[in-house]
Amino acid sequence: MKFRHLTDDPIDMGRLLDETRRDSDGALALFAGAVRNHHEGRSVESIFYEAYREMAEKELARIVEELKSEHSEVSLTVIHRLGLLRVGEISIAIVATSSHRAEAFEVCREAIERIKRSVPIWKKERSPDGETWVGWQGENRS
Amino acid sequence: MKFRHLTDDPIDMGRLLDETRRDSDGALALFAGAVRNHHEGRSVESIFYEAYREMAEKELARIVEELKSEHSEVSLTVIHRLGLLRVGEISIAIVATSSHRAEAFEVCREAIERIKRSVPIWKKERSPDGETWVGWQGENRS
Amino acid sequence: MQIRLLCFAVLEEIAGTREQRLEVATGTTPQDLWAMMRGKHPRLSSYVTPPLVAVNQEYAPPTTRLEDGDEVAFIPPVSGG
Amino acid sequence: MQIRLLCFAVLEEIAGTREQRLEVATGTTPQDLWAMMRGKHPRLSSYVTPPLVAVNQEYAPPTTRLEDGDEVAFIPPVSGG
Repeated sequence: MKFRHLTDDPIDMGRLLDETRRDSDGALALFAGAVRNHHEGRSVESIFYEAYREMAEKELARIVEELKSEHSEVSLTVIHRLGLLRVGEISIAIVATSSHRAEAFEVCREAIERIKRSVPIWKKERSPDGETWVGWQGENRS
Repeated sequence: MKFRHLTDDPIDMGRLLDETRRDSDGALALFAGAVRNHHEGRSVESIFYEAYREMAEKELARIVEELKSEHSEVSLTVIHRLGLLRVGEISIAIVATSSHRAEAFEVCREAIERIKRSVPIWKKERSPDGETWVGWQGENRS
Repeated sequence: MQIRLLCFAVLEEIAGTREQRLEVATGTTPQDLWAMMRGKHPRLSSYVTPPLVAVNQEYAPPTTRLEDGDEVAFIPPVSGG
Repeated sequence: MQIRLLCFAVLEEIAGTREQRLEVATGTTPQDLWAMMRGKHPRLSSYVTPPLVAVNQEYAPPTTRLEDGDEVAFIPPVSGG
């Protein structure tokens, strides 16, 4: 299986913008998620991203195609990084480009919302207290 | 006068993202305006951007400060390029970063709207038919 | 019949393995597999209903009737982005 | 008194210059300066009201009473971004 939406390497956002933009596009909207140094009051040192790779790739492709069919003028690229990321590193980048900015913003925003809802990717936070799988209740501190 | 928001050189968006992001920010929203190859049915070859530099710098700084005071958690950078830009080149880049994405998107979007309303910058489009100052009615084809 | 059961993230840690090949009876559902998981792993005992389920890499109801060769996955709450 | 009048973009092209130093009477307003511009340049004759006005690099009403040394600018419709 070829992975177009998942990578184990740092994301080059300048390149992503260049690859998404067409000469007819005047508006480029980018969203990037970065590992931040805190979450729910805990300090965070790094995050390990894991995925059900084959399904995550399909889900990401499905969301991209769905948004393109809803907004036929938009060019859209999504890439999610996996593995161990330290504070400040980029975990996801989404670029939506269009003739007009309203549509570029809307598609970029909607893409991250849909991705967060359904793509089988998980993060394990490493803080000085230990490790936590985000979203799993209570008993999962190890 | 020192110009922090205006430049005559190409905009390095990767650097802009790095400079705006703090370790507490998990969400990075970027908007970039690019010269597109069409406008109101005409084909466009390049755009010349001109400014009332001293006032444009002050207006851009005022808008940035205003948005920061309305959204105290956000880090915001705005840079506008001036001079002759060809199709595909970036005329403006706005980066808003925050702990949470809703605020990053909102500030990024609001920044471009306010900038387009009030900052004294003008564009002259060059198309195969001639040159046009955008926004000036009728008799301005030369 | 034989199926492949995949567990990810916290569920992989609890199960001690990501992938299991299981011989199951005809008519088995993901819900049945979850009951088996709960029986084996006390940390799951309070989770009566399974997390999300995927069959052959697509979300599916936990009551889906599995077929020979299916790939079943338990998907704990996702947190990508 | 003396003021500096700045014209940008299409107005600079019409005026043939970006900056003019003008001797004007006490009490002169940007509106008066616009009437003078319209008198000189037929391309502006249909524009009875001036475009936006800035005095000392801030937007100001066209009826602002100017003072000695002021920097007045006529701002055609902006199109940055």
